[in-house]
Amino acid sequence: AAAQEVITIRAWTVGPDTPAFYRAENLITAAERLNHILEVVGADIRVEVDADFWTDEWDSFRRRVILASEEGDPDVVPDILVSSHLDIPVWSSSGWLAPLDDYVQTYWESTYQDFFPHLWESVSFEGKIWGVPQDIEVRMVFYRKDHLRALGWTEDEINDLARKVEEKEFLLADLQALAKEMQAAGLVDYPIVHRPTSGPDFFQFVVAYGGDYYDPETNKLVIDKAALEATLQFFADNVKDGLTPSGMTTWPWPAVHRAIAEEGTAGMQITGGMWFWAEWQRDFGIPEEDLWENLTWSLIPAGSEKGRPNQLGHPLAYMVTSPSHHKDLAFLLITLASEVDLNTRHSLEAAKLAIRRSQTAFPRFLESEYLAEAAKLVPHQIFTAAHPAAGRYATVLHEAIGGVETGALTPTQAVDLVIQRMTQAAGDDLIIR
Amino acid sequence: MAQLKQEIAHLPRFSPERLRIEARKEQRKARLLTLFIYTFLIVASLPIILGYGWLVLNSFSETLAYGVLPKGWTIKNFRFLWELPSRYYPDLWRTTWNTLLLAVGMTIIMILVATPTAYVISRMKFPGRNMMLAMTLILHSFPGVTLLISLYYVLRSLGLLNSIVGVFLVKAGLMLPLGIWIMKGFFDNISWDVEMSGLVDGATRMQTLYKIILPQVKPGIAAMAIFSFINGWSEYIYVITFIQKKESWTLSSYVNSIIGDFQFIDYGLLSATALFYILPVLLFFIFTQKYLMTVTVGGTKG
Amino acid sequence: MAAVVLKNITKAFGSVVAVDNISLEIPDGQVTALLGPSGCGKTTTLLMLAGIYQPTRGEIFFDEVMVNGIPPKLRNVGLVFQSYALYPHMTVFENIAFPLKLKKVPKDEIRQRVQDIAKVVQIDDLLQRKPAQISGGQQQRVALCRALVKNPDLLLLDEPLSNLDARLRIETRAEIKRIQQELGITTILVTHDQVEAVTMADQVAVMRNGVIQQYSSPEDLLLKPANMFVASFMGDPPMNLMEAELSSENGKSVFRCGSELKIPVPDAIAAALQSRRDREFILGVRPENLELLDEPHELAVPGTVFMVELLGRDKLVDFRFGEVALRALVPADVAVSQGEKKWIRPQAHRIHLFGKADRQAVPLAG
Amino acid sequence: MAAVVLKNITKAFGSVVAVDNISLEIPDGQVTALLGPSGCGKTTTLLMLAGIYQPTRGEIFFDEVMVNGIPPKLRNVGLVFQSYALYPHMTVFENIAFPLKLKKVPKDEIRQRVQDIAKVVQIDDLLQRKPAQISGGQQQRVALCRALVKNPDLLLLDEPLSNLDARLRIETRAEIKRIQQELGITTILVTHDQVEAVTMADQVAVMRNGVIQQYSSPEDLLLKPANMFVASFMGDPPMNLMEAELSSENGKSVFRCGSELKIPVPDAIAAALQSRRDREFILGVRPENLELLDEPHELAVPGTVFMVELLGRDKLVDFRFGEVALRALVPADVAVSQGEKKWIRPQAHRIHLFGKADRQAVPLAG
Amino acid sequence: MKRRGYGMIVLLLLPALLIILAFYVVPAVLTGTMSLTNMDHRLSWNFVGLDNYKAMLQDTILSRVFWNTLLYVFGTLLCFNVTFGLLLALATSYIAERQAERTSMFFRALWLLPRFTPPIVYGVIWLWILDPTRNGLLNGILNFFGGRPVSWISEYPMPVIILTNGVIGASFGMILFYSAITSISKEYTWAAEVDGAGWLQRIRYVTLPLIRWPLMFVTAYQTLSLLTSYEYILIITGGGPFYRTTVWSLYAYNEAFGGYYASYRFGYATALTLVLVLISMVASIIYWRVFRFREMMSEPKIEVI
Ligand SMILES: Nc1ncnc2c1ncn2[C@@H]1O[C@H](COP(=O)(O)OP(=O)(O)OP(=O)(O)O)[C@@H](O)[C@H]1O
Ligand SMILES: Nc1ncnc2c1ncn2[C@@H]1O[C@H](COP(=O)(O)OP(=O)(O)OP(=O)(O)O)[C@@H](O)[C@H]1O
Ligand SMILES: [Mg+2]
Ligand SMILES: [Mg+2]
Repeated sequence: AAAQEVITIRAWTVGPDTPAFYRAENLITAAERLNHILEVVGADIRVEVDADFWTDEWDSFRRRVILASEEGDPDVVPDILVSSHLDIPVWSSSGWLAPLDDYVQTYWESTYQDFFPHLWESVSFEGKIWGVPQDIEVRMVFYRKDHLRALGWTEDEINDLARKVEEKEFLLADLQALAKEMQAAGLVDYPIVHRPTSGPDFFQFVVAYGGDYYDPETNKLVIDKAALEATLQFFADNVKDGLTPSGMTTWPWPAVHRAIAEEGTAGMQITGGMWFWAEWQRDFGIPEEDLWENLTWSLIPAGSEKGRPNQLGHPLAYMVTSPSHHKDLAFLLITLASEVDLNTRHSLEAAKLAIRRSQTAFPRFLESEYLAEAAKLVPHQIFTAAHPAAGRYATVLHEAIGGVETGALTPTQAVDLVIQRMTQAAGDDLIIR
Repeated sequence: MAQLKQEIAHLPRFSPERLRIEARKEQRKARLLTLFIYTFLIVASLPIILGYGWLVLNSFSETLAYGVLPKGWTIKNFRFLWELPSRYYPDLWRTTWNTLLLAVGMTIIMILVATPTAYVISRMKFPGRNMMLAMTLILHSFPGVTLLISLYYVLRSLGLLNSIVGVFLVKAGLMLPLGIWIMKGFFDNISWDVEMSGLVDGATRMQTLYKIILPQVKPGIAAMAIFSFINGWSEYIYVITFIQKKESWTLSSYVNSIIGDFQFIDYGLLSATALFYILPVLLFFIFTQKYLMTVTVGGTKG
Repeated sequence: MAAVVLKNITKAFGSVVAVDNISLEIPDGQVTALLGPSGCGKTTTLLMLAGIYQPTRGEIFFDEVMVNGIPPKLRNVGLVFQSYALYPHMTVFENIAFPLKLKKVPKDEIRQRVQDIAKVVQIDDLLQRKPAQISGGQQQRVALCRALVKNPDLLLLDEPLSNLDARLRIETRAEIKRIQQELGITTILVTHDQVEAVTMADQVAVMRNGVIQQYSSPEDLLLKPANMFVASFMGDPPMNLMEAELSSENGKSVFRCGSELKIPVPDAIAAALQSRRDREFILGVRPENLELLDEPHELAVPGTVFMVELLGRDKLVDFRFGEVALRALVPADVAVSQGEKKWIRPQAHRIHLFGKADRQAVPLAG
Repeated sequence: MAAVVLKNITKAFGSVVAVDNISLEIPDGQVTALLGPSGCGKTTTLLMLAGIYQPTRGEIFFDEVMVNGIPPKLRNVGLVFQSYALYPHMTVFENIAFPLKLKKVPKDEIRQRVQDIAKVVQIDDLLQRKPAQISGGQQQRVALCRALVKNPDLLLLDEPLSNLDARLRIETRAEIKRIQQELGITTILVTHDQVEAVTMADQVAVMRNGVIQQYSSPEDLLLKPANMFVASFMGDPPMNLMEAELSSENGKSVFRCGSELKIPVPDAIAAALQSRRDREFILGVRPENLELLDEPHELAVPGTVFMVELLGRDKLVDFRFGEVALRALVPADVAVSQGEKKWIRPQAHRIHLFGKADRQAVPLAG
Repeated sequence: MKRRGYGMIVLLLLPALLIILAFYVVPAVLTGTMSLTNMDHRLSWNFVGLDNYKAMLQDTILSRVFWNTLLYVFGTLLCFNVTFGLLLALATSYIAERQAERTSMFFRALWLLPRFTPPIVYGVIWLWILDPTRNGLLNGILNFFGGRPVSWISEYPMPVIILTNGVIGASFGMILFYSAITSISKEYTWAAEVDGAGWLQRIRYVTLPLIRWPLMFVTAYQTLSLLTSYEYILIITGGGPFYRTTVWSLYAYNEAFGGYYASYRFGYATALTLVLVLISMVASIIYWRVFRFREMMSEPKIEVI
């Protein structure tokens, strides 16, 4: 072969859940495919991907990106980033990202028209597209079927649960009642567990209680006092009734997973994520049959008549950095990595939803009963707010929940705390109602 | 005198009977005390013994039943020694080398900086001497880690981002107060006569420092070296903050990455890596601990 | 008070034998000195008596009670260290009061007793100071008070005077002696200073390399040294010692010392040696037992003054006979100067002889 | 070699005046002793001469060159510390070679010179040992070698003998003296031991509280003490000192000392005192200048023996007159025992008188 | 002469001065400046005057954090870093004195182990011990005896962080105290024995007073170390539940970097940091005075340079 120029494209991707490694791997495969094409057409350049897959914590990943971007050294800043769509408002307004509208347009016909349209909203900010959706998931409630059976539920009743939730026949209050039954029957240590760390999941309960947390019209965050208080009351009651451990926010993640998936010492995981399915198999070594045998799921039930059952999606996206010298190539790689087969293998491995319409017809995707089942929840999807202070909002809400669960705050006080902290963080970008 | 004699006359006198009884009592007390002390040490050390025992068992077993009892012996947890956990990990040996570089670099800087400073504070007459020592204590009140962002700017302007050198300089800076106190303790203990002798023999003050004083504070330098080596070896936050390139990673980032967002629970691999990580410092310590046990913070005795 | 007996005591530290099979009987109420050069095992012996070291072999008795294995706190001994070992963080008062405090003596009584004993050694006005603020001599007295205040059965003094200057040494010597006599405490004094041993003790044990060389009254040490080591160790300036071969010259017995010195043998000695087979000895005579005569004398040796050294109120006059040196001590007012010729006469009954091989004293009549 | 002059030297550490305005002329090639009790400023003076301390005021001259401010390395002095201050990490050889190494003397020459000097003090077989592996006496000699090897112009010895035992002290004293004489080095010897000062030095400066009390030959210190401090400091056992009031009894002059002692005044002294107005003095007489007579004598005082103490070859005889004590030193073979009655006669020309107020010697004819 | 002398002092101090300048003075000034901005993730310097300090006054969490800090610092200090460190030193020196030098060394090495362990691994060990389910050591044992699992971290958050930090902190005191104890002249020990003191009395009246410098130094030094430390708390409790274990430095860290979605309130965080620096500086000055550390400086005896 003639003298070839090798262009290295650097990509920083993040799990931190280890099964999500195809976020990086797909880029590498994309490069192989690209190189094959280049070879066939006799081009004298080759592409090499130097990919990074972060399994340390989210905050250290973000810190790394921020500090590298601020330093702006093109030798350090990667060409491609994979991160939460929530980072887009922040990073794009800092000028660290390149707008992608033109590129998306270029490959629209071949690729991007196939993406679920609502996903583009999550990667847009101030009228521009800053990212290519990489995956999306469902955040829902997991139930232990064995406990339901032990309470006398028939298989049909169990299978009907998801529908009942969807149609508001089963509300959060019913969930609490069910929890008390499990408790009374001595089936569990704690019938209700939830994620210990901060995350966007908790906004789902605000929606379940008929509230809102974001106003897309004005691009402002919303504090809905009534719904927020109802949400906090829900968590407070759970602890008061002994349904949730008061120190839930200090549990280590593995303990939560074990309790719900492995040992069944918990009855319900109300902030479940569909990708847990993959982690439970891969990291905890639980066979998929066992999971099917013992677990079922539903949307987050509505909390009140006004509220709605929902599930939350938190898309991750490929982004191209503004200092990159090879934005075209980078985007081309992203496009290739978003091919149906590649993204599907990611979906399968990491237990994520499809991002493309054609994926749902893709044979290997169809093979997965789990993905198919979970995908049924998609119509009820809500997203995290596309606002720079949205991350802060999630953190503050998590704090407030910790406050009421430990009894340090009453729900009313906790609402005040949220208002105070968010006023500080968001200033005018806040609607309180 | 006579009065004194009278006074002591009525005190209990030397009596074989009393002696024998009391001796037995004392012996029992001594034995009880020894027993008590061993019990105390063992009970107090239980969390450490169990915790690290768990680590070791973990690293050699397939799984732990109930999270406690090891099942199925294996060395596969140590597979990271010859294969990468995934292709996204930097080479283990390179990482180890980086860690060594960081620890050794920091140790050397500490020795080069703390030793002369402590010498000046301990043994040279100049105005502001007390101030210097007070200042080292005050310096220690700077919460290094929360100055992270400022340090980032400093390193950036010095062009030391993304280099191990930058990290060990910062680390040495933060450990400086301790180093100065330790070394001062050792310098304080050197006889003035010996240093005076050096001067009279025709050495300059600088020559006495190199040829006479330094050879005598070797244990101090060793002790300080151990402290800084260990400190540098386990550094995490600065590495992860100031070094964005994975090629410059150190073992702590490696281990953190394996543990992940607390979601990863391959305790076997984790324990094996942790052991691999701890082992060198442990060996280092065992061979040098006699110096560590000579550390004083100086001042005149009593 | 207690009589102390050591029976075949040996103390080894690893392979170093510090004290080697010594036996001693220390009478009740008297002062006994352990005298010997540095490293001979004195302190080790003392610490065994105090109960700090356990003997490797042998037994120690206090008044017929075997005390091996009995901890120091029960032995009721008072111990004064060479370095005094005053607790630097306590005042003089607290230092002295410490043993009483540990015995739970009532506060008032403690105050009384400390003041009484402090008055005896005249440190009652220093009670509030810290050890660092008083002089060496005063520290020494504090240490003594601390040892005495609990009315010990046995008082152990480890080189108690070595840190003091000449003047203070003399005063303190008298002080200790007086207190000891008044209280009648059995006292063991460790020292490497022969003057101290001789002036303070009722009997002296001379040690060397962990072995007792001689145990006798101070006078006997000087006048009847049991062996050459004792002879050379005792006396200041040291005894003149030289190899001497008994031979006869012009019908008279002489000691040939080296090539140039021939010392006439007094008749009594010649008689005493008659029965012995060996002819080679070590001859010893103390400088103060050499008389300098201006005229010849039958038992005198002629010599030229090599050097004169003034030692306070005495003069040390040095003669050289080839490789052999003879030093004589004479009062400072005796006129003698370098180069002068003198006749040197050893006092007959002050001549010492030691076997050349075994270095043990040769018994001479008288 | 150098003659050394100190001109109005004062050294203060903060508020502590360690050396107070002293002036001394130290002759070339001789031994001069600085003698005084602990803390009197001897070491401070020495360290100023070595250049380690800077005088607060005053000037130091070496051979008429002002050396204030000249660093130690340029002064070419040899200094032996009381603690020896050997470099613990170097062998004996390296210790001795150190000054030469700093002077960049060629290696071969260093080896030669070290070996030569080591041979002189007989430590040539210890050269490969570390200081911790040799005895105190040997260390002392190493320190001496180190000071001498560079041929210093001035040799400073800070209490060089105080760590040695009696026997070694005597030997080393002679050794140093011999070396000093051989090399003719100007030597300053700091000591608190009067015997050391008197035997080794050509002249002695007695210090107290940073002030020089007397600077004279050793004999004069003993025979003509300039003031009461010198009188009491010199001599062993110490001089008898007591308050004395000159009065007359039965037409004869007597010194009334306390209520019970009256010492007849020899005529010469009475004459010398005639011209003085003050009648109250401190009277001093050394124990060895008191004669004990069995019969009454015109100039003698009767007394009963209170205590007798054997000091080696002398006896110290203690008399008490009320609160006043008189001690006499007599040869050990003088028969005298407790309770005996004796007549005590001070040697007339050995009586010392000091002003009661200023404590300075009162000049007596002769 | 004089000038040349000071030249040497400057030369010897130069490295330290440079390091102090670069890594203390400049960052401190930067931090001070930053605290006057509303700097966030964009890392832009918008000056807002004293807003951050005003916000601090309104921060209702801060008083809780302040008391947490006091409790944590002095709790850890008094229970572990000083007291427990001292107990370990006494116990190991007692053993060493009785010819069990190796056993003594074993225990000392054991207690230094946590210090050698990367924080994250150490954290994981404790998370295992304290796991709220039966998989943890403590709950496993409880379970064995038929007890219900206890959520240790949420039920006893403060004791947990004091314990976990203390186990590491104790070794620092242990080393310093141990070497101080073993360097006490044997004669004091013997004198005390002869005077009739038992082991405890010897400790009380002789050993403790003689190691007062190390005791005071460790107290002062570790107070400052604890004031600025948060790493282990972050790993083990994350500051929770609901701020019950959030100490000042952790609070500042969290405001800057912490959380699933970090807050990146650098302006506010640096203002918090600066207040912490002030608090620590006041503490160090108080210690300097009260413990009279000045007396640890003996006057140098050599006047030439
Ligand atoms: N703890 C010990 N371990 C090993 N050897 C020792 C120990 N204590 C003393 N020795 C050795 O035992 C011998 C006698 O020592 P000891 O201290 O009794 O001598 P000493 O007569 O008191 O001497 P000095 O006059 O120097 O005090 C010496 O050779 C010494 O080195
Ligand atoms: N560096 C110093 N700082 C303060 N005071 C000092 C210093 N060196 C000596 N002194 C004081 O000065 C005085 C004289 O001390 P110096 O060491 O010269 O005495 P010395 O005659 O050598 O005594 P010794 O016989 O005890 O060695 C003492 O009171 C001492 O406390
Ligand atoms: Mg001894
Ligand atoms: Mg001195």
